[in-house]
Amino acid sequence: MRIICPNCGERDRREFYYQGDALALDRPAEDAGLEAWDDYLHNRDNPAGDTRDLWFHEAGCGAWLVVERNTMTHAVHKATLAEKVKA
Amino acid sequence: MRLHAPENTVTFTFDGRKIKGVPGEPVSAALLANDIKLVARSFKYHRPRGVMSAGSEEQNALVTIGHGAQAEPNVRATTLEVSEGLEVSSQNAWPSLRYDMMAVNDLASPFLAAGFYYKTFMWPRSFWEKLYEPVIRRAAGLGALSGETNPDTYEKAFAFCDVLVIGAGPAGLMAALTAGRAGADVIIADEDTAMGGRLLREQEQVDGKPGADWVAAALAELDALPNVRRMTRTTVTGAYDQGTYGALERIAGPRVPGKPLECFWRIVAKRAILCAGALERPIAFPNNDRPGIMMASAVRAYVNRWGVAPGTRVAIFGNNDDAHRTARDLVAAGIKVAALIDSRDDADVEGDFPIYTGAKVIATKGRHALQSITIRHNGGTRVIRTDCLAMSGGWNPTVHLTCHMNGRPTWREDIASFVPTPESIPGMVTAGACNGTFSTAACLAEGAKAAVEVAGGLGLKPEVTVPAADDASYAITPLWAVPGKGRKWIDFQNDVHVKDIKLAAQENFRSVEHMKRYTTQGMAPDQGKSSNVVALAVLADATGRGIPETGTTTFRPPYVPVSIAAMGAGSQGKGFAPERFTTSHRASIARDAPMIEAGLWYRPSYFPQKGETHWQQSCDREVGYVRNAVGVCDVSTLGKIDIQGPDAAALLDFVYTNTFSTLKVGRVRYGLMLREDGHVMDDGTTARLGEQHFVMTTTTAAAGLVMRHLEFVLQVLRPDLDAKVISVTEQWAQFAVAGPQARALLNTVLDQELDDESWPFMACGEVGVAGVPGRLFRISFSGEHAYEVAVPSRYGESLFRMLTAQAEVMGGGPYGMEALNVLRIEKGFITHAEIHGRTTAFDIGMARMISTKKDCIGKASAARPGLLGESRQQLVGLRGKGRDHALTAGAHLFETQAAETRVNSQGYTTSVCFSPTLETHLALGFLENGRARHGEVIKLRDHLRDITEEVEVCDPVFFDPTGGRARG
Amino acid sequence: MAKLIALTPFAGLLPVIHGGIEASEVLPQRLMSVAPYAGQEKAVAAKLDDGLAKVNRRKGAVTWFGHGVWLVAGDVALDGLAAVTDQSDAWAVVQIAGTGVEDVLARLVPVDLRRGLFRNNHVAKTMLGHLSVTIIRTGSHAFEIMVMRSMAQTLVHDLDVAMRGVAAR
Amino acid sequence: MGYSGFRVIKEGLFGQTGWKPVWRDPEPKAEYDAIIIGGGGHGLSTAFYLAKEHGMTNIAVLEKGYIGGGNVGRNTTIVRANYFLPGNSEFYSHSLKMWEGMEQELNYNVMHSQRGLINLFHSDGQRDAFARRGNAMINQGDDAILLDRDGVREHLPYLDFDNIRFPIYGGLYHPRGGTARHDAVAWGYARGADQRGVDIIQNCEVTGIDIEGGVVKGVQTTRGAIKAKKVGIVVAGRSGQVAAMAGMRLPIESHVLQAFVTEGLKPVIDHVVSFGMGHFYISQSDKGGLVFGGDIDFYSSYAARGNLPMKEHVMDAAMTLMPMIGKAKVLRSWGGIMDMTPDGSPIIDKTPTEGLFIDCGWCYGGFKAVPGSGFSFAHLMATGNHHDAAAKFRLDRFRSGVGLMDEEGTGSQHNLH
Repeated sequence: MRIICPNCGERDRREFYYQGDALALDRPAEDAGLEAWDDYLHNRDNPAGDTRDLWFHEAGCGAWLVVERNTMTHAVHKATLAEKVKA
Repeated sequence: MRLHAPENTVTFTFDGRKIKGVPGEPVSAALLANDIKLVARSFKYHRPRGVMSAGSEEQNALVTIGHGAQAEPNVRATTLEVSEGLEVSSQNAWPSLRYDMMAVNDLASPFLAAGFYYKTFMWPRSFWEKLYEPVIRRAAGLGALSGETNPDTYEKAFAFCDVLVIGAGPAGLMAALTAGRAGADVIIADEDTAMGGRLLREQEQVDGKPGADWVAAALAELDALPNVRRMTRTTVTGAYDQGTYGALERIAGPRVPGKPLECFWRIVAKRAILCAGALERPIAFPNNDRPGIMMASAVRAYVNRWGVAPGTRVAIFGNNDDAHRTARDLVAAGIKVAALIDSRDDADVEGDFPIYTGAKVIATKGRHALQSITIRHNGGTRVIRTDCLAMSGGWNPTVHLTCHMNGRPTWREDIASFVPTPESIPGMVTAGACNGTFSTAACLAEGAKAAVEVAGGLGLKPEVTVPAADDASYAITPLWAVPGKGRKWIDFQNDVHVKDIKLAAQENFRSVEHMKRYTTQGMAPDQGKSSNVVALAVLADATGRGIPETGTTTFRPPYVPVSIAAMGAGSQGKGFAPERFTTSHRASIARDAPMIEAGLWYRPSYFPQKGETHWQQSCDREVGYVRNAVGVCDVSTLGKIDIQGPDAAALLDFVYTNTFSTLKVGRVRYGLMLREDGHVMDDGTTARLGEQHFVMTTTTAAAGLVMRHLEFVLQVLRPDLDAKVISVTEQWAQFAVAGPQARALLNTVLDQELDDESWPFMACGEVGVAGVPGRLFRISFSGEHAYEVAVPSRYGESLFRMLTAQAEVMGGGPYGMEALNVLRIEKGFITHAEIHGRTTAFDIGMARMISTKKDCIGKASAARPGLLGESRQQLVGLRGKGRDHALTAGAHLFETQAAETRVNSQGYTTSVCFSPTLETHLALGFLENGRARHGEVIKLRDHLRDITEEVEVCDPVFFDPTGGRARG
Repeated sequence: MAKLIALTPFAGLLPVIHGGIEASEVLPQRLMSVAPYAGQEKAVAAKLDDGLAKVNRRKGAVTWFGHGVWLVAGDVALDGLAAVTDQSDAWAVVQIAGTGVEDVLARLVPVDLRRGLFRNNHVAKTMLGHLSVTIIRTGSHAFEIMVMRSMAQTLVHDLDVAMRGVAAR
Repeated sequence: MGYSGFRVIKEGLFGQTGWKPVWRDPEPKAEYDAIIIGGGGHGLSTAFYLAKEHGMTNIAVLEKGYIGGGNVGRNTTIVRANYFLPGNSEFYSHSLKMWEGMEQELNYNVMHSQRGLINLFHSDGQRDAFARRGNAMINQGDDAILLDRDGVREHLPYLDFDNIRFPIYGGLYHPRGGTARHDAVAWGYARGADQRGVDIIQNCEVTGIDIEGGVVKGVQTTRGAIKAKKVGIVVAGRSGQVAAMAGMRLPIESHVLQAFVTEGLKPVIDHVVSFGMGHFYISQSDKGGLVFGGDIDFYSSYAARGNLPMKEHVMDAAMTLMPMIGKAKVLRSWGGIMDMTPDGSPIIDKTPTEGLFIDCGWCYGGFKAVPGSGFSFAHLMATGNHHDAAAKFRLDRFRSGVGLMDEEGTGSQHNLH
């Protein structure tokens, strides 16, 4: 699998660390309650198809990326700097 | 028999017998040239078997090469190159290939039908491990591993290209020429020793000249193109995501120490053209597995390419036009054709040899070599004397790689075969025989067309010139299995025959996957390359379905078996992970310190001295240094992270449970870091060097994790925070100087003397160390008056030598990990033995460190009901009953009278030591509601080491509970 | 008072020579990492003689060194504009040069370093075997490889094995 | 039809003509007392125990493909009971005991081979953690022996004791651990369930779950609607999609785990060996293939195939641990889809919908759980009560934090377990 890092260009999967669903971007408030935190930390749409998840170019430039890809075909559509997605 | 005397020969051995062969030809050719028909035994019935093919798909001729640690089992004699002194042995036979005792299985074959073992060997129960299984295991298997350390070198490599052409037959060469002439960056890979594919094995002409001549010209042109790279002996083994391909190269030339035997390539290609050709399939007729029964295309290959006649009276049995070429080529080579048997009534064949159309082979004879066949023709039978039968059941396009990403091939009725489904692999197109296109002319044209398509996608516009070539059509009338008495092999290697597949259907293993798993068809080393289509045709017939409806099993990587040593090249021994060395490593080695792994780092365990015979003695002495004089320890492996920026303090407040924005410049604070799920991630001290400048310390184990976490927070959760983090672990060599004499020792190396007023406990700042700018932190992991002093790494070794030498003058010296561990246990300081990922701040007694005034990572989750309360196991100290009562880590804790069972287990120990300071054994551990139970005597039980001890529950801080020594 | 003796990261490990390829140590120089604060990249660039190199490039004394970070050879004064951290002792730097050097690196590095694509002063943050490295092309057959100081020995080992393998072919 | 050595000989003499289908292929009925969605190991064993233990025979197993085609058909066949956290400890202990009687219970030889499992450790800290585990195993009534380096050498002389990157300090030996013939487990349970009247319906994909007023009424399938009073979801690898049909969002992320087999070799590895530092485990099948695996590929996936970096990592681990393995050749690699939960432990529970139950989240430890899971899930479906052996596998433990079973200690990141 290869991911196009916005900084480094297309790189082998071995350079990246995978974190999980990009919903991690939307951290609930401290007092959001058990349900909200349960949804944030544990429950997942886990789609069989297109998904958005967070990767870290750990053995590369050190950027955190939001990667849009497909869990059935492993097609990788797009990678965006996480800090830009958030901004 | 050789057709011409070879120019030069070398000698190799087969089962000890000296054999002459031509260097570089396959061992199978040399064996056939020497009339050696029996080369192997089959897997299950130990049937005598001979060479069947002339390629990597070989089912029968698997051999072992070499001996001792270099012995390599399961090598295909059909791809193994003859070289001087090569040692080849048969396998899976005892005591010899000719007289194999296990051939008794063949006699018992009526009882050994598919899946028989699921129905028996169940009584008595204990006999499975003791009797049945060992016997089965010994009988099974093919070759043997030596059990010795692999002595050879292998390598891995990466390659990149615009266009990867897989296979260098007519289609592949034409594709590479077309793409290469247009300027594309091309890699063409082929598993054979020479490129050309079937053009080297057939008599067909290209461009009016022999195929081999056209190939030579094409290769010369490719070699002249700087943008084309040719890789021979290289099998593309797998197709992976985004144009990544795995490939195995058998490195050419003699075996030389240090020279890799194989290279595993990771090839990244923008586009790929699969020109993998096709594999001829057998026909399932009775006893079709005798040595001497071969694929017709293999017979032609041995005759045409290597000048070897596989027999003296060759019979041919086929169901398609292609087989007729065999007769033509044999005649041309002067080999007698005993008969041509074409199963089709309407076959149009001519030739100066006996021809039987509408005929079938119904029996064969010859135990160790074929002697005769019996055919049914015009309602009668006829026996034909022959020593080699060339069979052709038609061609299976080599679709395998197109299935590696879950693609399913498409059935083509006209050629009775599966062909690739387009776009099964993104970026890959298929051309030539692997696409179901069989004539040479059409293969050349398709190869060029594929290159045009692929190059067009890359913005190139190739010009196309396709040479003229044979354009013979291919006609086939399927013939899968010939009715008649006797076993009709389908999967030769795993000894699966027609009846096995019918039995599977009878027992409702009707799904093709069930049939495969039940009969083991397609699970042998060839992975069903030759047998799959025949098998599912027989299954389709037995279940009354069509072949497309029956479907196929899944082809998975690798296309050919890949040695673990190639794919794991470089990792034998220490190569598995990087080694990290501190600057004091050599100095520690010089003091004979045993070095132990700490993550990727090496750290000294202890520093032995003369007369010490046990590590405990060294450890006790080193603990004494720190408690009574001064000790020096390299702590550079701890993670150090520089944090700067307007929001540096805000970042720390967010990642630590406690508050750092209130920390004064020049001071250090202990911090606790949680994961977002409320459990402890790591702990350590952070120093404030400036208003917007901190340096964080992590544990050795969590350094990388914390760095990633901080970047996660800054880039993903809080990009609003303007702070920068950078690891300075490598920049600084840092040493703990601990003990009552710590200040005195430091004052011998510091440019300015320390005093208590300017350097109180938890102070930090910049200092000059023997003229070098350094940093000093007054922190303690031992409970003593202590510092950590840091200098740029280039001075690390020098400072370590200086400090330890001075310490020795003061009655101290260096201390290692063992002493460090004792010192911290005596003080109840935790490490990852305690914060093992399941403990909370509450568990370790630090719940109050979670500030109520701000949010932080993990705060919300740490408040979940399950992470708090009496039922949780809490950190406690456990005091043993003295010097002779050792405690163990990993023991469980019980009430003294309780039975030692799961339901009664109330906790466990995490760290233990003998405390020379307190002269007893101590443990840290977790105990249900432990903080409320100080003073209680409980039972420690270690079943594994048979230790039962009564221990007293106490505060984890065993020594100097008020902390006066560190502050003083 | 005794003086501290400085040692280089590859002391005793380099040079290594196989075939026509030589790996040698680039002696440490003053290296400062520079991470501009929010919105300060232009201001930082203006203060550096060579500016801030583009992503994946080296320009003079300035090497792009990852997401939002540059490595500058020599002293810098950027008070308040960027996080500046001394990294002079953090990195071990090898120069590897000679005909076929790309073949050696192709055994270890998952990035296409061929000259047509990866030109002089191009920078790749990537892996070499299991190591995280920074690779800079410094000539038609020459590269600089930077690795964390503690892993200098592993880098030498990996290069040595790859160089031997290529030489033996 | 009973299976026995006698019967095998008799059929051998008479041309194998007497063997009957191992299971029928019935048409689905309009209504069942209970429906099991998923004809994998867990689903088939659930059906078997519903019939055998609870007398529920008017039930169907609905399988979208062929039975045993999921993870029970693609795993590394390891059977063990070496967990240390309450909840897991009693469950896997119970499951292992069921394995020990499985052949007799099913009259089917699943070739359960208790050849012993050795988990290696490579530091004092790891030894302590394994000691805690081993002691927990003995507390539970299972077997564990702590081997030192020489003890490991006696069992596994072919390991690299001298040059390995992470030296071998010792191992935790679990003699009752071992392997089994994975496909046979599915077939054996299918046969047993079928013989008790269970309808096993292949090529029948569930496309919807019918719920009225919070109560399950049946399912929609590619072969029509089928009513049922109780429905159990047992579809590891697809749990999220099927649960979504009932409006649920699960604490599961799907990941691909690769496994590998070599060509047949004469006996060389007699145990199951597990190398934690390299995430590598290996055994040798009775046919002679070395069967081994490593960690998941680490990115969420439903593709049932993996990529090279993890393959290479697994081979790397093999080479540092046992360099004698180098000349063995990998014949086939494959991928299975794992239901990864936030604590690495499974879920056997009721759902908010009455009559709808779920058994999922087995991460990559589901094979050894096949009997225990089916037994416990059948108990839950039949009685409405959790079986003691699986009482802690609750769905709400993540929300409340009560009873988390994080054996790896890596926290709520799904792929780290």
